[in-house]
Amino acid sequence: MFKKILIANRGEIALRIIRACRELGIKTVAVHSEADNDSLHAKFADESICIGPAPSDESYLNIPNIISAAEISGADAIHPGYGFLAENTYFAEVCQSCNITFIGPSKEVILKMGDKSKARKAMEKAGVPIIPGSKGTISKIDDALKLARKIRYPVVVKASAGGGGKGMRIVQNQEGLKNAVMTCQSEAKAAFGKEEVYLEKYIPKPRHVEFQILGDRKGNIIYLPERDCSIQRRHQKLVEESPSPAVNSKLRRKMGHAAVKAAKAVKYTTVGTVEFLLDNDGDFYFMEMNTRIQVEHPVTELVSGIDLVKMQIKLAAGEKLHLHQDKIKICGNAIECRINAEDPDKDFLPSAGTISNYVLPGGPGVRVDTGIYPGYSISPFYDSMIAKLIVIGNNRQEAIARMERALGEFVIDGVKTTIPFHTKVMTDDSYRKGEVNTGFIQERIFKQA
Amino acid sequence: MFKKILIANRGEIALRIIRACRELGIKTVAVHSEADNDSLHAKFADESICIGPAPSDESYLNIPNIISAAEISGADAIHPGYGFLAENTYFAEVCQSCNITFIGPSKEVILKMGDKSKARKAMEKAGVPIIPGSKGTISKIDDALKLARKIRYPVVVKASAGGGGKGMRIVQNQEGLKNAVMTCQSEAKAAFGKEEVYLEKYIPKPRHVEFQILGDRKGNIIYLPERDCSIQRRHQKLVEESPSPAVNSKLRRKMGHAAVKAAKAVKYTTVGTVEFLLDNDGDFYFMEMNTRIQVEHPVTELVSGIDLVKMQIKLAAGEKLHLHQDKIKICGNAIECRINAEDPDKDFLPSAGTISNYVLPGGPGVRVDTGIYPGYSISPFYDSMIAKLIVIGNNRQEAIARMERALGEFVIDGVKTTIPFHTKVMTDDSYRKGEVNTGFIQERIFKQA
Amino acid sequence: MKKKKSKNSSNKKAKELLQIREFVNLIKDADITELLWEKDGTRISFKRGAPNLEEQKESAQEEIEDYAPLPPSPKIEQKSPQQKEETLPFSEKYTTIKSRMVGTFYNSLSEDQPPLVKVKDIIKRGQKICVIEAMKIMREISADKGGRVVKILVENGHPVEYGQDMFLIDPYYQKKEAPETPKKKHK
Amino acid sequence: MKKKKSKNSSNKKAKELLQIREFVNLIKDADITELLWEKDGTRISFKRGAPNLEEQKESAQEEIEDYAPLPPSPKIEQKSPQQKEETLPFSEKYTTIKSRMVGTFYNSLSEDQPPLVKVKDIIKRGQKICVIEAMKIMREISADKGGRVVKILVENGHPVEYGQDMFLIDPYYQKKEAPETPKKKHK
Repeated sequence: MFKKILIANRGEIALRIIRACRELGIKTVAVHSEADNDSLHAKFADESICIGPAPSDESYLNIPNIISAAEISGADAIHPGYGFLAENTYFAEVCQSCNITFIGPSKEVILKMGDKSKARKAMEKAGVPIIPGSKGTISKIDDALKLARKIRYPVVVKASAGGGGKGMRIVQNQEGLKNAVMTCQSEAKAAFGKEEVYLEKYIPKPRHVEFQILGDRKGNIIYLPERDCSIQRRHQKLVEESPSPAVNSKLRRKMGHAAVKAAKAVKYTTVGTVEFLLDNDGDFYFMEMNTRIQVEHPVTELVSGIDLVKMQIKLAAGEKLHLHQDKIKICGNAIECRINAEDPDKDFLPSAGTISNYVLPGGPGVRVDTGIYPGYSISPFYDSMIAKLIVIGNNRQEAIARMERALGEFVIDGVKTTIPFHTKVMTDDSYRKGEVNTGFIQERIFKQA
Repeated sequence: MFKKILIANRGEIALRIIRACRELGIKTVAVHSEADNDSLHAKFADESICIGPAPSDESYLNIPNIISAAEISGADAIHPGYGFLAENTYFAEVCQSCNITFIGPSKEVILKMGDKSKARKAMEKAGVPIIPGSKGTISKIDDALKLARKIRYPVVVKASAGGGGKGMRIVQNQEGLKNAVMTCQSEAKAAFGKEEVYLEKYIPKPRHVEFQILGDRKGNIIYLPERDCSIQRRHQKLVEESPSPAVNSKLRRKMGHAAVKAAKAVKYTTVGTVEFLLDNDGDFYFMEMNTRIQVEHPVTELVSGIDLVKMQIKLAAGEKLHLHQDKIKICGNAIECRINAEDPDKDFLPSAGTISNYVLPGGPGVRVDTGIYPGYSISPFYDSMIAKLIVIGNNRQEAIARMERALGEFVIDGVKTTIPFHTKVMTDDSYRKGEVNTGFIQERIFKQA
Repeated sequence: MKKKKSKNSSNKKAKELLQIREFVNLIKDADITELLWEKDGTRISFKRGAPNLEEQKESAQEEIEDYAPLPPSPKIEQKSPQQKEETLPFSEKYTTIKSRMVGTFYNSLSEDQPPLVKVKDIIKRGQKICVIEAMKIMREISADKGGRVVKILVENGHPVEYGQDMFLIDPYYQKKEAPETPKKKHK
Repeated sequence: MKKKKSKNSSNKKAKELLQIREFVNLIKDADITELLWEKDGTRISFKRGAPNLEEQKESAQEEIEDYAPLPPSPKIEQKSPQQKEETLPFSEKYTTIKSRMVGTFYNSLSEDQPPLVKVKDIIKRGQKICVIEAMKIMREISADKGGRVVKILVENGHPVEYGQDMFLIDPYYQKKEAPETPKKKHK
């Protein structure tokens, strides 16, 4: 086992890793920017080293200073958390060359999964369902028509150079296809300078359902109960829950096996997440694989009783996975709300400031992961997520009631937060019925406002 | 179900009840003294009513004002919490006469269980093991010798008028008994003016093991996994855990059935606790029954997944107990540390003051129940317990490691607290081995100091 | 189990019963204000929270006729966590008569009778000023201080909590005009 | 998943590699101080945290010879949560040369050579003052300001973090005595 772990991150996830290390009896080294002198992660670690000024690219992304910090403190492993260097293959490589264990999968896996088209090909080869579509760009309209007939309408025509909804056309039937391809091509040409387009099956109102997987170096891989992360705003997850209201035990087994297949295909080790789109018919498609611990990992911890960060560290240290798939249970329903220092009434404008009044929710079934405290100054340099509020109940109804009351207890004065926004979500009828998809925020919450 | 519950208490337990009510959709009325104007329970309840000045007997024990508060706010039930009026039969009676439901068992049960000798007789009749001893006082030495032979040595001779260790003689064998009875009688005469003594089997180094029971009005009664509360200082519990390291599943069933028998004998309803002394041979004896929710209820909540306060409210409202004994599971190990505003280095002298720096522990498996917040002034008028820190782990070792790290994260500046004391307990070898009894604090912790 | 507290509460039981009986008996004398003075004098005095009249008597004596209307005391309403911390903007010249009970406030002895006290009335210490109903019993409440009534702060039939301000009083008025007051001159 | 950040980090990858190569190349010129000045001038200047010399030059010019010994900087030791908040009690007359890197501090170019700088030495801006080892590479560090060395705040062979004070400098001394300094007169 590692003797000392350097945590190349900040905020709640740095604290989360310190907590896991403490419980495992491993010493910790925090690194921090000058702006984070008074951060809890710097205060609570056994050692802490300043690695640069406030901007991330000169501190939390400063590989030479982070590696030097590991060397002068004698750390034998580095935990990257999420974001920052967590999926940086170069960083993983530097760690390896300095004989420091990078807590995550091998750099080859990070590289393969970081490239969307490579990952898609690997999954297709492994037999994991991917969104049906053209192998490359569409040049002839006849090919497009043939493919669309095969994968069935609705389909979507997308500009290869596009993104974020730009240069996209949804086509409901054969009649519209030719026109859509041509419009999309000319739009793409105008907007991006390239007229290449490709074709994909359109998934209307999908859910985002993901599976946490755990793997050891012997090739043992298991999946844990899924997380439903459909509540998103501009592709940013805001609320996550486990299990998903849309997944029954049969579908869970089917999707879980696909996730394990995906992980096995790339010889995955430590912890990772396979993300799927789930449509209304119960069909699901591989989206991407995240090769790190995720923000929303606590909902899985609460329903499975497994400490994922401790597990990640043990697996990175080469321990054998001693959990068996058939022993994994789901105990209750868990929900996480990401509390961001943002003003929900002003288009989620980030809100920096100093925390004045501060009361944390508590009592049964409530967990808070946060790096803030009264008097703490929220820096404009970093991500706006300042706390995660996670609850568990015996059933989904109890979990929602608990989240609602915990949100009501949560007092953070000094900055605007998304707490009132989450209260709206929790009291929404569709949410309570579990009828959500990735369009929920736009359709249900903003329409009311 | 109740529409509005008045909470006749303060501090963390008042908040705990507000939380349960919120989740059940029941309105809450807090009552508070003038000293508790800024208390969280007064702030977080739907309504709050000042019922008197700081001293408890003029506010939290002021029955007319509490009943009036219930009347003017239209509350249909009163939750007494623990302490204060929780086991006051007169208060239960006044509630009944005002058509307000007292959330607890009937006043007859409170009365019977509140009288130690009545309770002992009722238990003996029901076949619940009690500590063997003389039925009344010992007058003839021959009777004492005969009884001692029957219940086996060691025995203890106690002055009827004594208490707290005064007027007590432990006798190891027949030879010492006569002398002990005589000395004890003359000591009792001198100290208390009455020479009556009685004889009881002496239980050396017992554990305090108690069972939470739940009962409905139809006579359905079940027990939940036991709590081990052996870590005490001057009969004040300090650390509690569930399950007990000294109880295996066979003993659990045996003791649990005895607890249910005890509860059935008095037609117990709502929640209650049967306390036993457990000796080294696995024999156990009824001590007393507590007819209320207890400070240490969260350890049971964590291992059983049952929200005891919500259950208590539902049962008091007449709902049927829908839990079955064979469905009750133990998930992991839970520990609670009572954080008191006391100076452990100065014989646990209460320490009042204003909270300055304040950081709550968080992360996986950690629960905090507290009524304090930064800037909160701890009043010298009330109990010194300011927070309960409760953790759960997959096993006892993980729970202890988690408690140790959570204690390390807990920052409460402005008053002295028992946090350092609890860290000593958690790192003690005997504690880690689970080898504790009611003499633990005296033998292990104070000897080291 | 919280042994410290349960011992306290069991010790208190007998005391409690006595206190209540004592209380009920004394209510019949209808001078609750005085009762509380006698009983709790050393620990919770009426001076607490109200300006010290003895000290202020020497200071300025101007009459302030207009008084900004107070919001109706909404203490028993749904409220935000911080609301409690606000204090009413009382003039330092005025003082209040507070409730020493929890119950329902009535301004007269019964529905068909006129109010015991109206704004601008001069009241004397010990004079009946309102009725508070608690546990189905109507208790006549006497003034614990004299002066001119500037404002009645509780509406008829509304609840009052312990320590709630019921009457806003100008205590200096009494000094100047008490001899001319038409009400209850006989002591 | 934190999409915002993961996008950032993938965009940063190429930039990162470039930066490091650039960095390593520049190290060979042995003037890291100057490099950092050039590169980050607008956002993180050396002025931050140190007294503004331009403004203070006009003020009093007394020489303060004795300086209370500073505690050895124990930043990379076990510490209590609050310890970080303390600041060292520097005299306003003095300034410091801080580390812009994380690594191990050496006072000489190699073990068998004399220290580059001793207490009471007069140093000039740009002069080599120490070596910091990071990622197995020894980097010669130049002074970013001149003056007389009052104290060396890091022990030979000990670690330094970013922003850590390495040398306590009296900047006024330079002005008066720099012409007489026997060291490195040639620019």
